[in-house]
Amino acid sequence: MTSKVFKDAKAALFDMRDGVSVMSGGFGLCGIPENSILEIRRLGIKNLHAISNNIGNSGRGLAWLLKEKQISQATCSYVGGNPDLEEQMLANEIEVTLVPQGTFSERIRAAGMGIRGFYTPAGSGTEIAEGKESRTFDVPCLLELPLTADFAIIKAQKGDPYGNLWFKETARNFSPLMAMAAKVTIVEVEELVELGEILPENVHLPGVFVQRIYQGNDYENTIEIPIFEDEK
Amino acid sequence: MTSKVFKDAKAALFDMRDGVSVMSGGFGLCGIPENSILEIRRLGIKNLHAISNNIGNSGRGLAWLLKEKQISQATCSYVGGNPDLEEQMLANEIEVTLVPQGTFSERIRAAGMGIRGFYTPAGSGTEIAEGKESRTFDVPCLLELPLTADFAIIKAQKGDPYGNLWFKETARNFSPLMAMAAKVTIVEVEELVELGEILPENVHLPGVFVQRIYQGNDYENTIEIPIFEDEK
Amino acid sequence: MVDQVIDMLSDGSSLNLGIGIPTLVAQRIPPEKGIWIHSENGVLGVAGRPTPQSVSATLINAGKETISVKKGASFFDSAMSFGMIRGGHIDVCVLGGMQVDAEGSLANWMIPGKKVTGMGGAMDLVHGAKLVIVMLTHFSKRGEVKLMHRCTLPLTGKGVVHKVVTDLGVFTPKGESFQVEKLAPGVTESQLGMPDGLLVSL
Amino acid sequence: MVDQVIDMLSDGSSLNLGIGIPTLVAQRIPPEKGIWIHSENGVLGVAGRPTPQSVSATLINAGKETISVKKGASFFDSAMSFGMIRGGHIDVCVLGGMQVDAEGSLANWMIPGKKVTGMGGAMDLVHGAKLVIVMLTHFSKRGEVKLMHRCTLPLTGKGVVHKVVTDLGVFTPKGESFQVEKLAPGVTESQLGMPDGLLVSL
Repeated sequence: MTSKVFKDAKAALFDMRDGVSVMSGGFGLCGIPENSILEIRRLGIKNLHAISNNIGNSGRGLAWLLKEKQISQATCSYVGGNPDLEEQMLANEIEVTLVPQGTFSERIRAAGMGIRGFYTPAGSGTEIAEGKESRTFDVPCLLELPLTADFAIIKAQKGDPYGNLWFKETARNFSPLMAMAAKVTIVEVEELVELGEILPENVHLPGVFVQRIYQGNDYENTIEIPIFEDEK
Repeated sequence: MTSKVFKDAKAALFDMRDGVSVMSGGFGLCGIPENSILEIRRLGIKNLHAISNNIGNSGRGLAWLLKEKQISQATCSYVGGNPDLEEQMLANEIEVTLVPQGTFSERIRAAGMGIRGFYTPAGSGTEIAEGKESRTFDVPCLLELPLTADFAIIKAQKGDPYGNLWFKETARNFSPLMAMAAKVTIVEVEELVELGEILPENVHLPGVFVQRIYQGNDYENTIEIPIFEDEK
Repeated sequence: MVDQVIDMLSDGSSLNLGIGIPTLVAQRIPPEKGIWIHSENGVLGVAGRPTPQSVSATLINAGKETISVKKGASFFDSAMSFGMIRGGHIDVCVLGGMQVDAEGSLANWMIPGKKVTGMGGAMDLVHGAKLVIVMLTHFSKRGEVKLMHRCTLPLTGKGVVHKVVTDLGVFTPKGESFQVEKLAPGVTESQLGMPDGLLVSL
Repeated sequence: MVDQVIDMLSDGSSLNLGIGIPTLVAQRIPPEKGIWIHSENGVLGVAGRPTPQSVSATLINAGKETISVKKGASFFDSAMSFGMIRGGHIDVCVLGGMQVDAEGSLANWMIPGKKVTGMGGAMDLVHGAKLVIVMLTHFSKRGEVKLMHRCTLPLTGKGVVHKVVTDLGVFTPKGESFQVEKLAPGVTESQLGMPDGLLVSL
């Protein structure tokens, strides 16, 4: 039986090519797939369509790829705190599509769960509504469609060889949704554990959604804005 | 601060009245809210609209209320294995709406998550499609609307005073979805635990969806179809 | 019949088994194939049956029968469970049926005026799996062949079935006819009870 | 300003705090009110700040600042997190803003040709909470009043705001005007810089 376990990022990203769409988990720098992003930089893959809430932040994460001009198209909800993205946006070097964050998450979930479209109030009566079908239920809503990708690169705290995942604290965010939505989901973990080590009830993402998994290393786990109790 | 913790089913169901709609968790008899159902029987509430996958089974669960003719309307996906329901259906004593199970779950989730409608392929080209809007995406789909209720009665293995819940094995099924969807969610638990006892990452349903919780007792936890390894 | 279905499963694939005849498949799958069995009530990784010691009232399959799970199993709610199917993450789905037709439509949830069991999860299960197999006895108790040009009973799904496995053979719905893929040992096409034109020979 | 917002919170209620000024509210809520703070990146039960010993890179709020959580907190994915808001389960939502108008519309995500931060979660956050409060300084740095008849910047949400809290007072959008609910100590209506007709007196 073919195993889903790969040696490292290099082995797991063997078929990533110029022009693919890639969902990347994480909120700011919290829970980002550092190893996979660095491997994409090393591979020099160009013309990527990156789908991620922030497309990196504070010069790190997907911003490593922005700096190398590897991303030509971005779908995200927030640009603030990402000077690399802002700069390329203003210079028209990158095509950015902004999506309200709740719609962004739900569109990704919809792709994973086979929902072909849904109605949400978010964005109705705003610029975001332009070109979209709107319809009034109890309130005016917009029809939103699933958002999928060729690959998802995500990070989990724990994962087993089948791909069952467990996320720590707020590092979960978009990652399990993206894992469900992409054609090929590549997971890096802080801890590759034995099958059965994650209690079946506590699996955050069942392994059926995961195609490849590897033990990551050398994590920076950068804190963007450290504020401590003493400093209040 | 008002507490969500009630003494027992009697205390928690104080405002249930004739004619309300009630979602009831469980698949067959697995994970059903036994105490709350028995309390509804004791209260003699009539003319209920029950929303539950099976409306009881094998003469138990919501079938306790069917026997007393307390349910006048039922929304469910499956009638097999529930002779009480079948009998009343054929005698036209109860109005039954059958909903495909995946659509049933997703409609309940939609109500909880504020999604005003969604498109699914289930049921297209069948009798279920009659009177529904259909629309072709990659495949023909039906527009399905949220399903809500006045009350949800559900059971969890563990719950804390804020209403954070944890479900055992396959007893989870529709329960967390119903808890999200109903106006008032009443939870009974096998174990009422301290705040913080369920690891924040392993909470299956955040307490914000729960209005009342109580420690249940005298659970039957009936097994409908016991099959053992030896009997293979 | 069961072995024909097992032959169609790739190693490591995920599989949903419907209520009734399809559950027989579970018991015969060689463990070394590494199949992950999904049951739509919210479990992936169904194994065999429990012992009287290990049995749990909260551990059942969609047929409400007690089960056990293997290492690496997971539990989840019904929305996630049907999303796995609808989203195309379950490789193979095996359902029982009353009728199946050349168009790939299936009827298995009601006989008007006689019997209503409800569709349960069947209307969802027929959409999404990469391979949808219907497994049924070739003839009804009244001797009528269950493979027909167009189903006469209310449909569960329209044009959704990829393979039909009966006690007499394996068939592929082709729109106006069934392609014979395999016949059970000793069975000839004339025994299939299907009219000329509904069958495309092996 | 912060105290005005805290006054509007019922004991035990759930609260989402937007990035910027609203986060100031978190630090001043008396613990005995038992408020459950939600942050849309996936946590309910935000408490204070961590110590250098307890700080975790994976425990942040929507402003990417390190946080700690209280007993009974829970973590979840972003679809669940926004579902809590959209589904009406969060009682109060406090957002910052660039402009807010008498119709209850809010603008806070871009200045055409000058600045685009993106809407982040704001377009979702304005729909669903039982009470949507906008908290902003009454005047911009250039001295323009931020409460107006109709927003001139691109909207975040149309007709969604229930209360406006500024450093000068508390206001309710009424469609064509703002009802003055409260003024800060020593502040008179003439200091509000709002044209006649846009203000309905206390």
